[in-house]
Amino acid sequence: MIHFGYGVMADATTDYDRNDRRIAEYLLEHEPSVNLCIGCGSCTAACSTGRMVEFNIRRLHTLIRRGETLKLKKEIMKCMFCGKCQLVCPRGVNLRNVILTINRALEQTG
Amino acid sequence: MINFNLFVLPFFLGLIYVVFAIGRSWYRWIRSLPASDKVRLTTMFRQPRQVLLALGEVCTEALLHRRMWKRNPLLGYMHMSFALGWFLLIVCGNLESRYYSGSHLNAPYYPIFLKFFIHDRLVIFFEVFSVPGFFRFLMDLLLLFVLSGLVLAMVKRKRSKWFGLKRTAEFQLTDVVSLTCLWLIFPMRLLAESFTAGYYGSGGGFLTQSLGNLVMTVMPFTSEYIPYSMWWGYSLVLGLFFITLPYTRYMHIPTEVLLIFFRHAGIRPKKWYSGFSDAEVLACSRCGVCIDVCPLNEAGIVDAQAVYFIRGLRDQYVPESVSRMCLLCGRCQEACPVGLHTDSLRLIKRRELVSGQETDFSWLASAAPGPVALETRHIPRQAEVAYFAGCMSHLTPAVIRSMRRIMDQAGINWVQLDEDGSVCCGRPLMVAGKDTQASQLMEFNKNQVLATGARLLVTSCPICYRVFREDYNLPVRIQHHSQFILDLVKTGKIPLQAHFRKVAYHDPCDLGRGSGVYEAPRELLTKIADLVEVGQDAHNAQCCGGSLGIFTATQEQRNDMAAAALDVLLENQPEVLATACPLCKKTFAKQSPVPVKDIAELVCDAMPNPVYCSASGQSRRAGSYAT
Amino acid sequence: MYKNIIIVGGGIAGMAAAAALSEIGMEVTVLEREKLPGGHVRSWDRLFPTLRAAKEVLDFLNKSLGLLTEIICDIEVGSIVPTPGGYTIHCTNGDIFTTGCLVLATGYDLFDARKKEEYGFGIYENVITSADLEKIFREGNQVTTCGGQVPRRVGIIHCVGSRDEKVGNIYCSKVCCVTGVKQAIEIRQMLPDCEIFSFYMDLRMYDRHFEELYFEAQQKWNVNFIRGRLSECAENPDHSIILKTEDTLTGHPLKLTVDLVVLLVGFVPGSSARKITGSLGLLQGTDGFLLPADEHTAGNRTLLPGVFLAGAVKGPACVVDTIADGRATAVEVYRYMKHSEVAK
Amino acid sequence: MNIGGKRHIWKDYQKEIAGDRFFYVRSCVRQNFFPGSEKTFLRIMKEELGKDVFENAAHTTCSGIGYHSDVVPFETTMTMVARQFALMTEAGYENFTTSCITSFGLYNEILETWHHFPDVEARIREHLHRATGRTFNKPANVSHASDVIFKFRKEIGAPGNFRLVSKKTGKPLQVVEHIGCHYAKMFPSKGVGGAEYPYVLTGMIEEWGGEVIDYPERRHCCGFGFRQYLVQANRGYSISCTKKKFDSMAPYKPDFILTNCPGCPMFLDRWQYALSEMKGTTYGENGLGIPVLTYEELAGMILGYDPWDLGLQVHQVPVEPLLDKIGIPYDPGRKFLTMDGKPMGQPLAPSHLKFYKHV
Repeated sequence: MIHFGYGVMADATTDYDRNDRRIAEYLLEHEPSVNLCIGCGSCTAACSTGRMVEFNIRRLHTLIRRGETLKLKKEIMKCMFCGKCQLVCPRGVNLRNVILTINRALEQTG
Repeated sequence: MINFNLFVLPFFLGLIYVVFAIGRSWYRWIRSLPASDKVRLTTMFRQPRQVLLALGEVCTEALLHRRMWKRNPLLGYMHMSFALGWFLLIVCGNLESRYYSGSHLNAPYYPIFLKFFIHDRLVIFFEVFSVPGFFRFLMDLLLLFVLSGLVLAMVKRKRSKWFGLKRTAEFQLTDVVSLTCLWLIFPMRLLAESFTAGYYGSGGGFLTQSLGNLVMTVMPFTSEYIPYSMWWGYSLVLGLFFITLPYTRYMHIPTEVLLIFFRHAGIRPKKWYSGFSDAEVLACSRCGVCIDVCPLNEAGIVDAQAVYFIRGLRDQYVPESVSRMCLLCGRCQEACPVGLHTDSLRLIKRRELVSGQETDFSWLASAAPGPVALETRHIPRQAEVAYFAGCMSHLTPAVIRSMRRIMDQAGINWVQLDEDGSVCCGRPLMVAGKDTQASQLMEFNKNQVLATGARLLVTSCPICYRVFREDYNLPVRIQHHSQFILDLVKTGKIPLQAHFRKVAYHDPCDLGRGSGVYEAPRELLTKIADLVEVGQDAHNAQCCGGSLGIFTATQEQRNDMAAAALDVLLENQPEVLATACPLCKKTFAKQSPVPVKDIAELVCDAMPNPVYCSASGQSRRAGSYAT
Repeated sequence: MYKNIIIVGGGIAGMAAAAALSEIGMEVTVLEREKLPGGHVRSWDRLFPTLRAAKEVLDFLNKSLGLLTEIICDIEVGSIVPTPGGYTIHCTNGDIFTTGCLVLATGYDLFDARKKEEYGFGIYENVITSADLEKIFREGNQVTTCGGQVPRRVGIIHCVGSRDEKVGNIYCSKVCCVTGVKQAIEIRQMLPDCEIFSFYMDLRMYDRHFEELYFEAQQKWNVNFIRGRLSECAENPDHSIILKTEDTLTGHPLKLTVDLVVLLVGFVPGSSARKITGSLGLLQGTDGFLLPADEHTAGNRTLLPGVFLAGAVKGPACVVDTIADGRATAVEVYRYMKHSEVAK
Repeated sequence: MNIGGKRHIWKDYQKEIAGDRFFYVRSCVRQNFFPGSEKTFLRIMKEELGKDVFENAAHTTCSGIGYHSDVVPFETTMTMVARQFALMTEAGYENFTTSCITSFGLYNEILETWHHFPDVEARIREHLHRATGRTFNKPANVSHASDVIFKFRKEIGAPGNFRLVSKKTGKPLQVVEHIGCHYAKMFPSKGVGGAEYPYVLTGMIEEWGGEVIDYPERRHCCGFGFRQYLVQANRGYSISCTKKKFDSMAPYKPDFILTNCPGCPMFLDRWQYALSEMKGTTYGENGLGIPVLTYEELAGMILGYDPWDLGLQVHQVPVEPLLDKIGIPYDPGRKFLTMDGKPMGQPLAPSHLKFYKHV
């Protein structure tokens, strides 16, 4: 192998067909309200944690549904569970249980 | 003569088995208690007073079923007739057998089947004042007593409403077997004794002899095998009942006794499953009282109530969703005739569920405004009162604004800890079972409070209030704002002018049942309003349905619970619905036809000239009020 | 009492106008290009948001036409020429009609999805339009891929030919959003194991029960809504289609293979309206649809005396609004006839 | 795939291509990359078709490479292009034909700019006049050399010439056509067949008997992208793009790739080597890579020109398997000989991408 000083880069595209969607499937099965999200961002705007540190719950569970879970484990640990997100959600997404369910899914998928 | 017959064996073996099984369970539970609890237990047994008290409770609860009586007399009578009646049958039968045998020590089956062995002495009805006659009368009376309970139990299956129960617990197969045996025991005894008395023409009391004579008249029989076979039947159902008992809800009978001793020894539920939890789980009689009081019914959720959850614990299978399907409102705990800590059991299970999960709040150090940052924000180091609004209060800004006005009006030197938004108090994590993780948040908030130098911490959110009190170990006084404002009013620091008509007060779960604060908000409200009666209030108040304790309820289910709670609250047409929790307020507000206001808002509205506070804590006039 | 009103176009707007006019005693002639009246609605299977059969609505309109309405089908208007006191209508088959009162209810055309070249309609067999899907539903056929297989994944593409400067249409076609949601539900009803992915820019659930339908699609039918406009389609060797879009809610480009793509084609100004506009000198909006005399206060009149507009000739409209608009036109016609000299 | 649908779109993108009297401008880089191509174009035009193709040695770069690398301002570029037009005008020609795709795109971009902003054109005329004293007419027709070959594809593929058909199986060869980004992506109407389904190379392949592969990443850039390659820190982008294309086309088993841009064949050819050295992966049959041709080279092959005269020996990916498939004769011994018949030396064998061994 020759070292060229550069190399093939990872594709930034979400490849839905190839991504591992086990966490998404577990989440959708056990907390189907996540399907009701309309991406309004109320949850993230209200979030006690997101106010202080980079943590976007809306984006996080959207990414999960697309099978993008690379940074998930690190991110999800920041949640304080205060429940403000759930209180402002216009669609009644059960966000605290979303987090618990993701945690469980992470345990199960290893 | 030898008082033995083969038919006693089923009973006898069953009895040996059940005694062994109960003994084994008790041994295991006691062994698995934490060491400190074992010490408590042994200490208690050195104090006769405690033992007597415990025994007293065993009598009032396990035999007389006092709490059941309080709930519904018919229900109480039914339970009492079984428990007390059977107990007395055993005691009196034993005495009776001693009379006959002349000995204090008899085989255990002898008193039970006494009428099989003794039927040769002629005692006629009016000889009740003789010793055997008295016993025969008494034993028949007790049998009748138990049978009356049995009739009620049968009626209850069809007409549970007469017993104050809208719903009853669903049965499992083992329960059905055991229940059938239990129900058959006393009719079998009646038949065996009656047929024997009829066959021999003597030996029965007013009930059994009359019934026996009647049978002989209606369909005379000559074979002694007919009553004999009935003794077999009696023994069999008894034996079967004993053998199945450890595996059915009837295990609650012996377990409750032990549990009462545990409680009198000062043993309390722990964070993790222990022998005490086992005793609580097995002490559940599945009477179903908790089903009716559970707000989940209003949302059509019928499989997550405490009785089912506890049954699941016993069967070692609780679906994750059921563990999380509980408001933790404490209503079932309040109503439980056995006094089980239903919420604690639920939390123990939740802790187990998340035990492997981690959280990372290291960002707190860098991102959140810590105590050091407080300094740089020019917040006075010596404040009288540290005010912690809570996460939820940030969604009800009227509460925060009112609190600021009230404190300014009272001339208090205060500081708001979470002006830019809160670091959560930690209780929401704890109700998810993440106690250890919550401690990081608690540590942060604790430092925040200490940094202010305040000696009083006031919070607007009962959830925060509860955790500050129970788990923070803060060296400062902690008040919910209803208590705090009441003190201000009492000391004349805030004058109240306006008076509102017809206000209904809703007890937030974490403030009322959770923290025992029922009176302060009521006393405060009566100073500014006419309180209307609420059908179910205080200890029995309905949860608003917005609880953070529940995870798996859908929004529609929450709405249904809120609607049901509102129905009760608005029964007497209040003009305003008052509460003392931002979460209750927000939950009710979206459905309530009348305005929903926090106590602080009402007080603020009642003040003659509200001081308008500025938006930020720094520039408010706190300094000028410093005493 | 008044006679000789001509309605050009026998779609639902023309039918509703004719029914209302004949009910108040006016004689109406409807000229329809196709063999049967009903317009585009004849091609639809079920209507949003209630999923009732389109045929029921047409049957209702047909029944309500009344005795005073004459419908001439299979006739195409070539030009309309103003004459003193009225208008002469020249049909392509040589027939000539004269009238003092004319209602233009010529409707709209569906956007030709081939113009959105990068979506591959007409090139990739597994790319179809929402109209094609309606046809499948209406004929009671199974939704299949070009190879006859049951699709496991279907992509529904919103805003095809609408809100797109690149095809010259910057306006919104209004009904495609809810049509997409309706069709997603219908596919799920037909194929419970089929996953649906809807690619949208906004979901404009503007009318009553629309949002509820959207909610139902998410809650009950688990339709996946992905916010992002489709950039391009490409074909796999097995004829499945790769969709490329940005998932704007995650900020990542997204690549997804589906077995079937449904393009929600929007409204474009009708070709027949364009012809007539030329000969009559009616005003068009920047979107190419005809303009009424005043959008707020005279929404069914034109600046020409005795010429009225009904329905989607004025721009995208749903069935409910189109029928209401047809009836509103009838009122305008009645007022005009009553006050003008034409009334004799 | 419904070819009828494509024909429908191609109908909308018909463009006028001049038939004779071409003012031909070469590319800055092609003579280094694929030295035989431009020579072959002139040979075909003059010898086979008998056309008038004029070249002016005073012609310079259009500066497109600098423009697209953000180092030459647009004003400068426009002035340089104006000078090319002046050369054309002075030579008495009005059909402008470029060898380079980027030049082609740039000429169109400038002409469109001038069309919409006549004041800009006036200013550029002023600049040119002040700098060189020259004036110019705008060309009547701007075409890319591939347009011209496309126009004469029938003549080139005349009966008796080679066809893109496997000699062994008689089946059409499977061809990937790759169009330079600047050909029609900016102005779809300026390219034959438009931007989505360009027809310029497809038309040649179809005419000469091959079949075109429509693979998912056909629209994707070859990876050159000017700054992506020219700035070394960005080269990861460049090679990632190329890899994406190859991964996408590989399942279709193309026999070769046809291109019409200076950069594309260079990168599609050379990056196959770089990828094999980086990742150990090769594409095409037997680890020999997928041959990449320019349209002039292909036209020359069809016409039966000696492959070594076309310059096919400087390709990284060996073309011999393709020549064998079609049945084009060649002398392997002449591959690495100078024009004097002396050995010119041979490249070292790569670790993964195989050398072709003639049997």
